[in-house]
Amino acid sequence: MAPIPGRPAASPRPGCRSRGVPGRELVAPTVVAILGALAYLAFPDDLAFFTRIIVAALFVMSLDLVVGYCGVATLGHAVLYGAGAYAAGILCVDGLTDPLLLIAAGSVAGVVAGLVTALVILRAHGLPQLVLSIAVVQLAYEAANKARDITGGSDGLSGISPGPVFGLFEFDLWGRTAYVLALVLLIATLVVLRRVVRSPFGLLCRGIKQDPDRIRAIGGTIYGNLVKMYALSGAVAGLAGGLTAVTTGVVGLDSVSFEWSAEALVMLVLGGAGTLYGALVGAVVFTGFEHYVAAVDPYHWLFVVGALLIGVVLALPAGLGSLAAWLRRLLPQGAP
Amino acid sequence: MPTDGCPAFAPAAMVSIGVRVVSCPARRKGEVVLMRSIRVLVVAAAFAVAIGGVASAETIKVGVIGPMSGPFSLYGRNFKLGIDAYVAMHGKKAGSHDVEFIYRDLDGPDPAKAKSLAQELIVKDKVQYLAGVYFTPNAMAVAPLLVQGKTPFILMNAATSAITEKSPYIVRTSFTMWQNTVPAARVARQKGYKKVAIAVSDYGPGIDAETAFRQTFEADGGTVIESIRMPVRTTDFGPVMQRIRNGGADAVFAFLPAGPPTLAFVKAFIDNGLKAAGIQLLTTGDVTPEPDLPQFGDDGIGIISTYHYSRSHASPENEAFLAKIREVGGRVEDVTMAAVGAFDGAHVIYKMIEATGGERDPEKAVAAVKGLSWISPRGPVSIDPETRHITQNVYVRSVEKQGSTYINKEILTFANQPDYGLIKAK
Amino acid sequence: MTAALEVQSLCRSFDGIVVADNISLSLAAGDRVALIGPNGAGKTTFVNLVTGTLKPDAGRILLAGVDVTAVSDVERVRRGLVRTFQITRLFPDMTVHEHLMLALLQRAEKTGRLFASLDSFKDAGAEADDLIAQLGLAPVADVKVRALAYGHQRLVEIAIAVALKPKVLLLDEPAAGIPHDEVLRIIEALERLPADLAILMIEHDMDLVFRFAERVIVLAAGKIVCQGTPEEVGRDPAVRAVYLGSYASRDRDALGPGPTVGRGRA
Amino acid sequence: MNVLLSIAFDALAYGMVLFIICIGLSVMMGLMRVINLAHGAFAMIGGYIASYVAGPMGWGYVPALVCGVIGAALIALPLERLLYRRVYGASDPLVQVLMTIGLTFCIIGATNFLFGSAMRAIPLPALISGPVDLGVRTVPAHRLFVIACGVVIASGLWYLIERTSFGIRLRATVDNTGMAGALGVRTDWIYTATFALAVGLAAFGGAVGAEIMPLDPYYALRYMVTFLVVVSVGGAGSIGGALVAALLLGFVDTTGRYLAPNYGEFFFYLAVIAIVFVFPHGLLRRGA
Repeated sequence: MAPIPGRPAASPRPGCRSRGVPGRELVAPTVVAILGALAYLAFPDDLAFFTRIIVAALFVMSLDLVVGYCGVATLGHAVLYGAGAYAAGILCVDGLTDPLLLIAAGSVAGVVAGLVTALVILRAHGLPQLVLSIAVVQLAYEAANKARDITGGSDGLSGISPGPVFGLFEFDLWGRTAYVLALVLLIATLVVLRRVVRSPFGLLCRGIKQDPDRIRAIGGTIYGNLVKMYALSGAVAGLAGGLTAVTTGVVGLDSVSFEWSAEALVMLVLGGAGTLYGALVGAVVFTGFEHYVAAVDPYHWLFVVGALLIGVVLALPAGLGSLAAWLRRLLPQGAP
Repeated sequence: MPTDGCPAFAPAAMVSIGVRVVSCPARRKGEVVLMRSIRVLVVAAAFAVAIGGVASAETIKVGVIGPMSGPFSLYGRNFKLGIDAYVAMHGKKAGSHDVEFIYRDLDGPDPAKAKSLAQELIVKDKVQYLAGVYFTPNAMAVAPLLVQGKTPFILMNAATSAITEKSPYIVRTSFTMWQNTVPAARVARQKGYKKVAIAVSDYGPGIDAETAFRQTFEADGGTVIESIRMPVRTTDFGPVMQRIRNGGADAVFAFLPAGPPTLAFVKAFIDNGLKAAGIQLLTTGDVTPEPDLPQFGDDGIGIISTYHYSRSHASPENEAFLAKIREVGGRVEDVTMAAVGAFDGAHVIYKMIEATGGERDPEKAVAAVKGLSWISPRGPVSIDPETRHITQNVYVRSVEKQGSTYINKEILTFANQPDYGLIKAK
Repeated sequence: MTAALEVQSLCRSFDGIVVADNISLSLAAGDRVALIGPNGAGKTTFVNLVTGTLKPDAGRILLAGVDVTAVSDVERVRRGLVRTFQITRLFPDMTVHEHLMLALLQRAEKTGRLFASLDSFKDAGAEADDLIAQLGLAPVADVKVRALAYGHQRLVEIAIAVALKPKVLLLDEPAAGIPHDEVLRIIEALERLPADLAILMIEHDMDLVFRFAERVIVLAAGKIVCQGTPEEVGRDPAVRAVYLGSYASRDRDALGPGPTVGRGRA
Repeated sequence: MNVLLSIAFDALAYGMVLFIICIGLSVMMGLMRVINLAHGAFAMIGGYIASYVAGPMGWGYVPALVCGVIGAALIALPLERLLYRRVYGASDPLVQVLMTIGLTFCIIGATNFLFGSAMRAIPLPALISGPVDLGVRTVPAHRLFVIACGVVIASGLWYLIERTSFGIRLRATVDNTGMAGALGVRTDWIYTATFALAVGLAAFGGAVGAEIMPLDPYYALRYMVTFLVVVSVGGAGSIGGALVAALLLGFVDTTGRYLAPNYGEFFFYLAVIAIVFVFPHGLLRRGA
């Protein structure tokens, strides 16, 4: 670059800066790995439930990529998830039994579904966009219901029995293999996504969310980049879908439903959109809360969950994740 | 010992029952890591010793999964009512063992959650039997766990024929769509209807009903002039009624899952003048569950339905059953087929426990109830040894007003009906 | 030598109201031109037409001799036509440094990079730090702009534009809304802009116009009513009439070399 | 021809119910800029109160409607003061989504607790129950009543908004709350009144439409999407837009269900996508 005339760049960098600390990216994945391992040891009987939480967390993170980082309004994200689940499930029923290949296939299907969804819903903004996304998910739901021969319709696609992971680890009754597989995928996804949201592309997407016209004024394009983010989001959602197909052995219409999309959005907003951390917290808190409250009072838990949501809005409008951020500020900073 | 399961893990399931006493409390505490490793050792030791499983006069747990909340909570509560009534009638003990029922809520079709709940019940709560389950996909998700978990599964509702084929450990005490629909087609022919229009909800059971009715009715020489699959979420049936009316049918056969759409469907049938035009409405009992009849009011009178249980079934067994329902705090007005499915399901479970002496032996348990027959509140029933599905009477009922209440009055009986769905498949 | 920016007979109307009436102008590299005019004269519309966010009904726009009338706004930016906004348009949840990184990486066409950490772009980081230091923003480099004083935000607007290394820069009221004593910092920043850059500044603050512009163009009702050196324009009776006519008594001394006159703007 | 008339009649009745319920939501979203997913829950409250008054209490149909409307508004007003006020015009609409979904859950839970999970009918008086033969076809008398209600409400609202001082203040507040406030309009009062009006209309629609959209505790979730779609297609805040959208979508839905019942949902949502593509800002607001 040509140096800009004038005074030399003299001003020293302010001391304590968040950027440029090496290894910081690995903190969150490490924490998740440790918590995951502790959960495995401490609650070996709850692994199936934890696996379900991890699937939800992956799905909510995927949603966060488009909602939290790009500002796209969608209540139809389950299309991406369901595509992954059905792709993995159908391939498995047709004889492909390697679980990792199945999950990869789910991820690819998620990308395709993401591209198709993006094509439709990025045509509008705000409320009309929300409505387009609802229309897309309802159409996908109906299509899956109609294609009974392939998807099993409302009876669900059953008979998915994947082989052992790496040919070594069978899916067992305790859900150990499933849990470890899910945890590893979660950590890997977290590492990759932390990278993405801190990349130039991530920065650009945050810009698009805050002011798309301003991005155009610095020469950035909107549509193409949003489509790209959708594809990435589809890869993660499809991964989650594929993972659920492989670990539960059944894919139901609920996986492409509006309800599942809406539930994910609730989890995301609950945890705090715009940070991967918030997505994780939201998924864990909502799923866990639902699980335990429903176990205590299966008849009226919905009321309690509703009250929780209202309470969070009134007390912590930025989501539960902001509570953690607030706590973190109280703690002494580790590295300079 | 089954050979098709995973041999490495199968014994461990029994072991877990054995060591349940050791393991239970202090689960949610923080310092558990050490405890865990100790427990792993204990399990490993017991693993080596207790291959045959441990049998003593301990509590046998049964996990019941059903819609305790949500739009279908009536049926989840019916599971509990039916089971409570059975326990009130026959005591807490099956043989020498106490039986404890553990309930889990699953409010809609969600196979992933179903599997995780079933897994939790087997692994964590150490249940010896699974039961309940309202929706087909949920049952399908549970099925693959049973062999590995050595757990028989008594299906108290989900009505798709194929479910019992998914695992040798499934026994069903409810009904199937085919079972209830074939008599509906027969009775339509007997009553002399030639041209029938079919209207069903567009999902698995609806399509089962459609196929069953069409095949039976056409085989008996009738004509299906029109077959409409209505989206499950539809509640405005005006257009459907108009279409049926324009088609010139003598009768309409309809299936919708119990819930708000059935009310709208019946109203639309009346209000669009189909009843006045002399068209007969013929349904499975799902459209006319007793708790909904007061909402239909006089409009509902004359609807003919075929079903395996009516609350007004006249038999000492049914009277005793309803008396027990009242005794355990239930309202007779809330009783549906799900309560009877659960009542008979509890009977099957008790028989299984008696036969196995409380041991976890699914083969023996299932074998013990194959061919079992008894008098249920719904009438004489038996478990078909081939399909492990319940064989029962299917009644033709007509909605009538009796005093101030509306009932499904039984007017004809098709005795000992099997699951035609599985017979067809074979 | 071809003009850096040439506008030929630009016309545009909304629902029959003419907002750009046959405007032609030309900027050579290094030019410092101010575009002034009363409220509603069509200045911002003109900027929008030139940048491509609005399509003209007639006329042509040439960048370095190439017709870009049919070229998208984004592409014009990539070809060196950059603007700033009258009302600050920044990303409230980004830090100053992030703004500059975004602009620098966009210029280098690296914003498509998914898996590279921002920290790995050392050159861009250093360049951003340089720019920040030059504009005196170093103390607030890692502050989110929503927490910045308005004057600082205006400086960030300018810094972004500079980071994009434009050939033609359209400054839409760079000093709007900031206290008069802070205008000096803006002026300083503007004076340090590369000498070969063609700049068209839309401004109300006559102090700024007189210090900055070599040439002034006056726009009224979508038409160029006069142009020349600041002094010539200041003396032109047509200009006085335009301003007095539309402003009545409010900005009577609008064109005098006195203190701020932009105070009338909401 | 006969078929067409037949469809048109059913479509009109269905569209009118949609309109009555959705118009309140449309005004609320236009004015308060709040995505109120709990709107269906208020319609449901109205329906339940009406069913209770007409059923167990036996007061008759008209008092039931009145009680439903007033009761729902009385329940909603404290909620407006305590909850909605905090999220009007929130910078992040997702916060509104979260809160109103939470509220919907609570209302469903409470309804389930109070009335049980079984569905509820509102007994109709003889005058508007049963079939009526119009010559061309037999129609349910109740639907004629619904259509009449829709016409009355649409014209009443038009009068209220175009011809009364409340309407003038309302429109001013919709256009520019700050300016209206500066001109001496008590905007917070306008908000409260509009909220009550919106809830009242929803409750009326819920009660009157109970034959077409039957009541059960999950009503609030079941129709949430439909209402949102109608408002969005019509353009938030536009009465004419909501009317056109409700009738148009009612027509598409009904036609689809008559001509190709097996693919009913496809028609509806494909139409929604097409309309949003062509009119991204609502049916009656071209371009912009």
